[in-house]
Parts: sequence; C-alpha cells; structure tokens
Amino acid sequence: MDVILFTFFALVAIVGAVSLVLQKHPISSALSLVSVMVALAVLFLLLGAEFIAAAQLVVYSGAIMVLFVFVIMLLNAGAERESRKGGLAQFLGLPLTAILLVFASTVITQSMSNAKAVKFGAFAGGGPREVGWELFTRYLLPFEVTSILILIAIAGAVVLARKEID
Amino acid sequence: MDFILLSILKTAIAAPVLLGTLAYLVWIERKVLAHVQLRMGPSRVGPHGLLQPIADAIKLLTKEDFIPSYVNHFYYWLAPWLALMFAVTAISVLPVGPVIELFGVKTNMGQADISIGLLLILGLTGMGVYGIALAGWSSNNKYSLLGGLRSSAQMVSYELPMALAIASPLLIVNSLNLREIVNGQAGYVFGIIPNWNAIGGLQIFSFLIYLICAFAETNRIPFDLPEAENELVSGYNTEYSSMKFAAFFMAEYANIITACSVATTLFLGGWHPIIPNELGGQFIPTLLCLFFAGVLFYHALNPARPSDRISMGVIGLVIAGLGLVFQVPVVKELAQPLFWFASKAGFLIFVFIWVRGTVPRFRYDQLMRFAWLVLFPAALLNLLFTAFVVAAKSN
Amino acid sequence: MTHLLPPEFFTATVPLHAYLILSAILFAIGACGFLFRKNIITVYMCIELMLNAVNLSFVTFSYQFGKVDGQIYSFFVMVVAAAEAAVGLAIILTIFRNRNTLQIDEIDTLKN
Amino acid sequence: MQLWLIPILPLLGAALNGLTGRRTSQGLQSAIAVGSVLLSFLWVVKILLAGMPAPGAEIRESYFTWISSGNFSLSVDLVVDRLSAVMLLVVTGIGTLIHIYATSYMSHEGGFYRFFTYLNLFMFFMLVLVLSGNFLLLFVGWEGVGLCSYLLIGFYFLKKSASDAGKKAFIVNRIGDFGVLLAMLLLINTFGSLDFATIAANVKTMPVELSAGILTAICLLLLLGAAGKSAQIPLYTWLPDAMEGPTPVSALIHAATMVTAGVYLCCRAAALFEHAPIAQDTIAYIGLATAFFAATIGLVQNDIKKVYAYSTVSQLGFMFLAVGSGAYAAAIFHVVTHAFFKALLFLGSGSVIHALEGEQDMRQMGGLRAKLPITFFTLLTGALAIAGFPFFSGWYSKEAILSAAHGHAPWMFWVAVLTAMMTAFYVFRTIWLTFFGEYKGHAHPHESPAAMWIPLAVLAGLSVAGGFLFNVPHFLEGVLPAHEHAHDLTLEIIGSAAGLAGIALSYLFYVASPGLADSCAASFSGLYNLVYNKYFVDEVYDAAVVHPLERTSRNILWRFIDQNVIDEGMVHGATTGALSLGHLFRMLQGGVVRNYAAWVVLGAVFIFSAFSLLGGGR
Repeated sequence: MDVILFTFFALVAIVGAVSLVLQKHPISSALSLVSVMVALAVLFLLLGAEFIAAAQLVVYSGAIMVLFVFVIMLLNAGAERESRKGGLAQFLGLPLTAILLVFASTVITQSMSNAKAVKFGAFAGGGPREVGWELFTRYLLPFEVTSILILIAIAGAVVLARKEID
Repeated sequence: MDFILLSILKTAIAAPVLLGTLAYLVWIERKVLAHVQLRMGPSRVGPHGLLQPIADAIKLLTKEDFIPSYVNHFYYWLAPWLALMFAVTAISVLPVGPVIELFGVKTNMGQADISIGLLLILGLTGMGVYGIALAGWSSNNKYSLLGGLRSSAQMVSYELPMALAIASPLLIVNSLNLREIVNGQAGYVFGIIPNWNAIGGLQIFSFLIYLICAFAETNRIPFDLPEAENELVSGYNTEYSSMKFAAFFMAEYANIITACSVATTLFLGGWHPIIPNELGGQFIPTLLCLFFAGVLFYHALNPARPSDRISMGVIGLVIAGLGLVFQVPVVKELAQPLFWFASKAGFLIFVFIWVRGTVPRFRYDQLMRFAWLVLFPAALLNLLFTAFVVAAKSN
Repeated sequence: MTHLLPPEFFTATVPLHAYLILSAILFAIGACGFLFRKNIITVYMCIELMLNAVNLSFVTFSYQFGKVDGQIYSFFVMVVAAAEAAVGLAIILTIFRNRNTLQIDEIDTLKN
Repeated sequence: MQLWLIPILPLLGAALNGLTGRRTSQGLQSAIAVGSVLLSFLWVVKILLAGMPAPGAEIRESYFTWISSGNFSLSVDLVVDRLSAVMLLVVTGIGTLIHIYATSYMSHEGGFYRFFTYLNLFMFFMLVLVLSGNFLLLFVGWEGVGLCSYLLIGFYFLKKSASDAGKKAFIVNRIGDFGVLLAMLLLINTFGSLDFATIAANVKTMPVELSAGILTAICLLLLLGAAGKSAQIPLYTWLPDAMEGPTPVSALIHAATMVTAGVYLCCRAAALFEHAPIAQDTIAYIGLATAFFAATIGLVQNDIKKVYAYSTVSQLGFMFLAVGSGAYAAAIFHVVTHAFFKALLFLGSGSVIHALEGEQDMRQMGGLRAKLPITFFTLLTGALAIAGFPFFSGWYSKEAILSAAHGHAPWMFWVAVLTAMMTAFYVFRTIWLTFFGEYKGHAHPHESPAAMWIPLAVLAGLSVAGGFLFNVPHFLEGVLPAHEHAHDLTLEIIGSAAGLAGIALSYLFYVASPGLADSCAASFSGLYNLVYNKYFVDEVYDAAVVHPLERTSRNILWRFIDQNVIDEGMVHGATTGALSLGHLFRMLQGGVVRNYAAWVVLGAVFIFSAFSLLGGGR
C-alpha cells in the first residue's frame, strides 16, 4: 500500500513539477504547482505529518496559490517571450542542475542507506496537538517573531500595492 | 470487515443520497422562495412539482453542450468538475452520527474519521475557488473574468474570519476531529439547556460570524457578487451550459450542505438531541412527523385542488410511517442521530434560502470592507475572549 | 478483500531516502525552472516549488528522528513563504504597473 | 524600597524638559525641574525614615547583571548606608534649594530649559555616583557629573572664555578619570571584583607584605582621580575658571556636591586607604598644600566669585587633610557644613551680582548693606560659618579636622590654623568690600525676589545651626574607620582664636584703615604679584604641558600621520583599491537575474561536491 501510494503521488509531483517548468502559460504552471502541492500533502500524510499536510492544503494551495492565480488573472499575463539574455543560465543551467541532483542523491544514498524504512502510521507525532505543543513551548519565540514578520509583510504589501497618488 | 470494503460500501450509500439531496434542494429552494414571494413555485410536474428535479436533470443532460469558440478548452472543461469534486469531497469527513454497531460491525456514521477533519474541510473548500476562478478566466469573457476575480478575492478574504470563528469553539472542545468535537458538546447545562457551543458554550457570536462567512464562501446572496446577474450576467458561469452548468449548480448546493453540516457539527452539537432523551427527547422525531402527517391529512380531507386528495394523503402516510420508524429498537440507534443532524442542517439550509429571499445584495467595496473591518476584528475579539474564558476555567 | 491481494502489498515499505531523493528531484526541477523561465511569476512559482521540496525533506527527517521539530521547521517555511508571496506579488504588481512587463530579463536597470 | 526612584526622578525631569522645553512655558519647566528634585529628596527622606540602616548595615538593591565575563561579574546595584545617606540628603536637599533659587536667577537668561535639563541631568548622575554599590557604577556617575559640569560651565557658549573654561575642566578631569580607570583595573586584577563591600572584606584578610605595594598604587591612582574631581594640587586649576558658569551652577556643582565627590570616593575606599599609609600621607600633604596655597591666592583676588572659588579649593584641601589624617567622619562632616555655607556664599554672591546686573569685581561694589539687607545678613552668617566662628556650623567640622590634623602631625595643625585664619580674612574681606564703605558702581541695586532669598534664608539657618543639629561624626561612628583623637580644649580655642583673628585683621585692613591693604600690596609687590597671578601655575602648565602637546600633535600627528599616512595611504588607497576591484567584478553583474541564479547553483554544486568527496553525511 505504502509503495503504491508513494510511487503514485511521487509521480504526480514530478510530472506536475516538470509541467510547471515546461508549460508556456503561467496559469497552467500555477495549476501544475497546485497539483504538486496536493501530492506533497498526501506524502506528508504518509510520513505521519497530518497537521503539516492540512496546513499544506490550507496555506499553500488554498491561499498562496489562489493569490498567484489571482495576480496572473489580474495582470492577464500571457505566454512569455523569448529573450537572448542570460546565456550563462541557458547553457549551464541544465548540466549544473543535473550535477547538483547527482551529487545530492549520492550524498543522500551514502548517508541514509541505513535509515529505517517508512511505514504509514509508524510515526504518530505529527498531529495538531503535538505540533501545537512544541510550537507554543519550545518554539514560542520563533513563533512570535514570525508573527511580527507577517505583520511587517502585510504592511509592506499594502504599501507596495497601493496606487501611488500623483 | 475490511476497511477499504467498508469505505466503498459507505460511499455507495452516501453518494446517491447526496445527489438526491442536491437535486431536491433545488426544488425546496424554489418552493420556499416562491412562498416568500407569494407565488406557487413549481407545481406542474408531479404533485406540487415534486418531480421537477428529475425533469431538470433530464433537461440539463440532454441540452446541447455549447462551447464558445474562443475559450481555453482544457480549463473550460476542467473548471466545473474541479469545483464539484472539491465541494463533494469535503462532505466525506462529516460524521452524521455516533459510532454505532450494525451487524456486528463497529463503525462511525461518516465516510472518514480523521484527526484533522476540520482542517481538511477548510482546505478543500479553499481549493473550491480554483473551479470558479478558472471558469471565469478560461471562458475568455470579461464578465466571467470579473466574476472569477471577485470570487477568488472574496473567498480568500472571508476565509480568515471564518477560520477565526471556527477556532473559538475548537478552543472549547480542544480537538480537530469532528466526531470528538460533537462528543465534546454532549450533555446539558442544568440538565435541560443543550451544551452546544452555540448555546451552552456561549459561542453565539462566532456562530453568527461563521454563518455570514459561509454565505460569502458559497457565493450566496447577499454575497453573490461573482454571479451577480444584473452586473455580470451571472458571472463566471455565463458561458456554461448543460451538464457543466449543472456541475457548478450542484457544486454550489454541495457547498451549502457542507457549510451547514459543519455549522451543525461545530456549533449545534451535531446529532445530539435538543432535549435529553430521558426527558422525552427521543420521542420528538416521532411527534414531529406525526404532527406534519396530521397537517397533511387535514389538507387531504379538505383539498385546495382535487389532486391533493391523493397526494397529500400518500405523503402523509409516508411521513407517519417514517415517524414510527424512529421508535423501532435497532433502527432507532441509527435513525435518531440522523434525524437530529439532518433537521439541524436542514434548518440552517432553510435560513440560507430565507436570507436569499429577503436580503438585498452588497456592493463590492462594501463586501470587502465588511470582511476586513467588521468580521475580522469581531472574530479576533471573540477568539481572544474565548481564550481568556477557557484559560480561566482551566485553572 | 485481504485475500484478493498478496500480503506484501500491505506490508511493503518505502526506503527513507526515496523521499529525500524525491525532494532533491523536485528541488532540481525548481532550480531548472528558475534558470530557464523568463516570466517573473513563473520564476516565483519555481521558488515556491523549491521551498516545497525542502519542506518534504524536513518532514522526512522528522519522521526519521521521530521528532516533531522538522515539521515545525516546515511550518515556519510555510509561514515565511506566505509572507514572501504577499510581498513578492505586491512587488510584481508594482513592477508591472511601472514598466508594463513581466519579462524578468527586461528588468535589468541594476546592471554593471 | 525602590531606591532606583531616587536617581530616575531627576532623569525624568531632564528628559521632559529636554524634549518638550522648546514649547512649554518657563513656569512649567521650573515646576518640572524643581518638582523632580524635590520629589527625589522627599523619597530619600521617606526611605531613611522608613528604616535608617544601622552603622555598618546597608540597604542594597540589585537590579540586573551588567557585566558577566569569565569569573568576573558585576551587577547594577544601588546601596544606601549611613555614608551615602548623608550624601543623599545633602545632594538632594541643597539641590532642591539651588533649583528653586535658579528658577528666579536664570529667568532672564536664554536657554532656560536647557539649563534645567543639564541641572537635572547632573542631579541624576550625582545621585548615581552616591548610590552606586560598586566602583564601576560610581564611575558612570563620576563621568556623568564631569560631563554636566562641562556643559554647565560652558553654558554661555557664545563667550569664548566660558567654553574654554568648560574644555579646561573637562580635560583636567580626564586626567583624574584616567587614574580612576587604572585603579579600577588594578582592583579587578587584585580582588576580582569592584563591589565596595567585597573589596572591603577582602582587604581585611589580605596579607600585608602582599598588599602594601598594590594597595598603595591603587590608592594613589584613586587619589589622582579625586584630586582631579575635587580640584586639589596639581589639578586644581580648572575650578577657578569654572566660575564662568552661572552662579547656581557654581553653588551646586563647584561648591556643594560634585567637587566633594573626590572626598566621597576616598571615604568609600577608606578600607583601602587604611591599608596604604603612604597614600594616606600623600593625601594629607596634598590637602594641606592645596588648602594653604588656595587660601593665599584667595587673599588677593578681586572677583568675588573667584575668591569663593579659591576658598572652595582650600576647604576641599581641608577635607583631604582630614581624610589623610584618617578622620573620614570629620571630612564628611566638613563636606556637609561646607555644602551649607559655601552654597550660601555662592548664592549670596549670585544675588549680589544679580542685583548689580552682572558686576563681579568687588572694587566696584560696597555699601550694599542697606540696599540688600537679606542678602547681607545671610551672607554674613555664611561668612561667620566658614570663618569658624564659634558654634556656627563651620566651627564644629573645622575643629574636628584641626584636632585630627594635630593627631596626625602637630606641624600640620599649625599650618591648618594659619590657613583657617587666612580663610576668615579673605571671606570677611569680601563682606567688607561688598557691603561696607560707599557704593562705587553705577548700577541700581535692588533686593532679590523671594524665590532667591528664601533658599538663602534656609541655607543661612542651616549654616548657623547645621553644626550641632547634625552631629555627623557621631552619626557615622562604626561606618568609617576612625582614629580616636583626644578632645583637646586648647586646640579648639586656638582654632577659634585663629578665625576671630582673621576676621579682626580683615576688619582692620578694609574698614578701619582702607589704605593699608594697598600699601601692603605695594611694599610686597613681588610677592603680591606672584600670588595675584596664582603663582603663574596656569602659565607653567601651558608652557610645560599644553604647548608642547599641541605642537607635537599639530606637526606629527596631524600633518604627518593623519594627512599622509591615514588620508593618503589608507583612505584613498582603500577607495582606489575598491574602485579597481569593482571594475573587475562588474562583469559579473549583468543585470540578468537568471545568471545570478546560475552562479548560486554553481556554488551549491561546489558545496555538494566537497560534501560528498569528504564522505557524505557520515
């Protein structure tokens, strides 16, 4: 069961990510990103992170991506044009990322070879209660600081997006 | 018995019931609106138009599926089903009754019983906006686009006060699992006042806020800006016809059902009776049914129309029989919770229709200001207050 | 139901590093997108993708160590991503309003 | 007990006035200024009434850890024991009076709120100095009062002499502060603590052969600081110039409170001085010399405030003499009484100057007895007090000091007696010249308003009765190390006689036969000029220290090091280097974000390669 779920949603995630990169139209990219996020949410569930999975749904695909779609529609962003700039990125981009991927996976396989396998339900420490407990005891200060960060972000967004009066 | 098989069985039971409810909700709404406006409402197809939904279904299925030439086909096709999918999926985590034992199988009355049910519902309803937004964008029509934009902005804005309003009862019952939430509201204050969050839990404010937000989330009057007929010629679904249109329609009603059921679960104590069973709460369903049956029989005896003589009588008999079912020993365990849940949710749905019949529509800026400057602070204050109360109680 | 399927169907497990490699792949794809796409919004979505990949590995580690901390980190990542999305989209709006373009290569006033 | 309120209140006053003074009225400003100081005075009184610490006991409030490094940790704590209680009462009490006085005295001056901001700030720092439980916090107050005195001396900053005097005071104090700093470092090195109590405890247990050298060094350094703050030889030259500041400032800072900080410091460190006899003797010599020379200079000055300034120096010398001869209590006693009568004298002279529209030269005064009766009588009481007229406040403390000096070394006693006589002489010289004879000026003198003469009256009362009202030595018994001196009647008679003789002599010189003074000056013209020009000490300092220093810094430090090495070499070199590097690296910044991202990925690749070559996560 685990294997099937994992493979299916991993494939969904990868296909979504690829289509995010390859799609020409921003809306399509956005929707493929949403699919990636939903798939990831399921994987979180498999890893026993219920709360994070729900948060992934609510925050990422429910709010952030809606914001993206909203902005894309608002600006009526069309398909992008080609440009000759960024030669370095164009030519080195693919090999670089490939090398990065190879290195990363080698490191992972080296260091994680003896790690325990993932069984659904083996780790039940990801419920809202546990996360909330940690969040409000050991991580209280970072939590508060994050709230301040969000406040600042709100103010900045308002200031930026306001039509300048002139 | 196996988990998967059980789930499939439940779904097999639940899905047709849900579809039937969706279909007849339309009939109910039209009837109620009609009587609000002193009309008859659908009355031609079948007795009192009772067969109207079926006729509508046939019509929608057989209509020509007209696709404008300039739309973005894929998303145009995707949008309605996306909307319907999320709307219906959200219902699957709602428990309509306690854990019961049937044929030696212990199971809870509801599809899935997960520890983050409420969050899941929030997430799915949040996803619901994609359908509308996509529909608006893909049909490549400025009215639809405006509708889509409006609905996405509106939904994002109203999700905040909604979540805050939901949070305060959660503080009291202190769980995200819907069944535990309902069980947390069991019991009666002074043995008579139901210990529901909206009444015994003194969460009436968050209940109202939630209800208002639910109106907005489901794009209902007075917040139906995305489909404002007289501004946007019915907004995002302007370009849709036949089954796709029906999908949007069903999605809307499914959302209403979800919202009302969530409200019932969170604030109105789910399936718990309004009067303790030992004080005769268990007889209320039967009595109600018998009362309605009596009314119908009266109409059958002195009918307004000749056809009533039969139809009213038959319906009356059915209802009376239903009333007696609530006292059958085994079925009772299953039927009474269902009755209470359904009646509470049904009442809320009636409120939805009622409001639609009576309240005018907001202006868009009013809508946004209302969300951010009234509901949001109110919900925050309520949450703060509740937190203080809970903290004071806990020590 | 059980006898319809082979038992290992229910018992088979996924090695942990599969998750990590998946997150690495997603991250690499995101980086690729960042390098190749020219629409600001898409580039931005690629960043979100990378963040998600990182979240996945965080959660995986929290599974491995049986501690909830990793999930806390990914929670913080989400929150910061939300804030970042708000500000970033506002910036994009402003850019579009002032320069009427979303091509990332055309916004190069700060060169040399 | 909320000790922190005591210093915070004046600080609040300073903040209020400093921030809002531009807009508020003078009435409100003076209300804030006086009120804050008065409140802290009342708070002090309340605390002391609530529970006067027994001798040797203390009220200690520790607020937070200030410094904690290694095994050395220092906490900010305020301490009230009997010693600081006395100082607190003096500082806040006299401070309140002088604030009241100043509201009227400064009412016609510009920068009214600025003045009171500085004054309240001074009160804050002074109270911190007095209250602090360790050397470092004391040093904070020490520096703060130095700053405030600089600001207030240079209050009329448009006058060059004023700003110069301010600078002089500041710089001279720097030398002393340097000493204190070194002393503190030595203390940390020796005792690993700066807390008074801890140090005092450790000193007692310290073996003599080990302690003698280091303690002497510490004490001498402390003494340097004290000499700087309390205007002792060789660092006394700033105090007379400090008279450029407004008179209330001279009264509060340069007579009553700040300049006695040195004495207070010595008494705080009494435990140390007790174990460093050499340093103690040095103090005694310095104090005696200062007292004597300052007195001689005071004899011939014509500026009334200058006279009082030199008398302040000389009185401080007396206090140091007392400290040096181990009579700490007597020194504090003299601090108290001196605060009374010297504040009185300054305020009185201020009232005279006020009446004469800024005239300070005594040769332009005279005959003001009728015109300024209150000022006259108050000033007279002050003069009697300082002259050691029997049973006036000054008499008690001076007798205590004289007997202590006799106990230390008889010849010191005699010199001190002579000094006391001179003190009486020059103080009464000012009285005669100011209030007797006929008026030689051109202004139209008038009595000062109530806000000015009421403080005068109060201070007059204190300087009459303060001596036997507050028996400080008895109050301080067991707090400070005391050496029993035989209570010798003859010494007292000699001392009082010296005072009376001084008064009589000055009467003879300036009232009975006015020509006598000038003829004496003429006959001893050489000596007269020497003394009149303050022994040319300022000139000597200029020639010996200031000018060489200035020349070297101008020619070597500025012309060579600053201009050539730093400017040309470092600054311009750095800029040119940065510029060329920038030219090099600007290729990198093509303005194409995706290329930057590519660089980032490249870096990531490098990191990962290194990581995996080093064997992955093992």
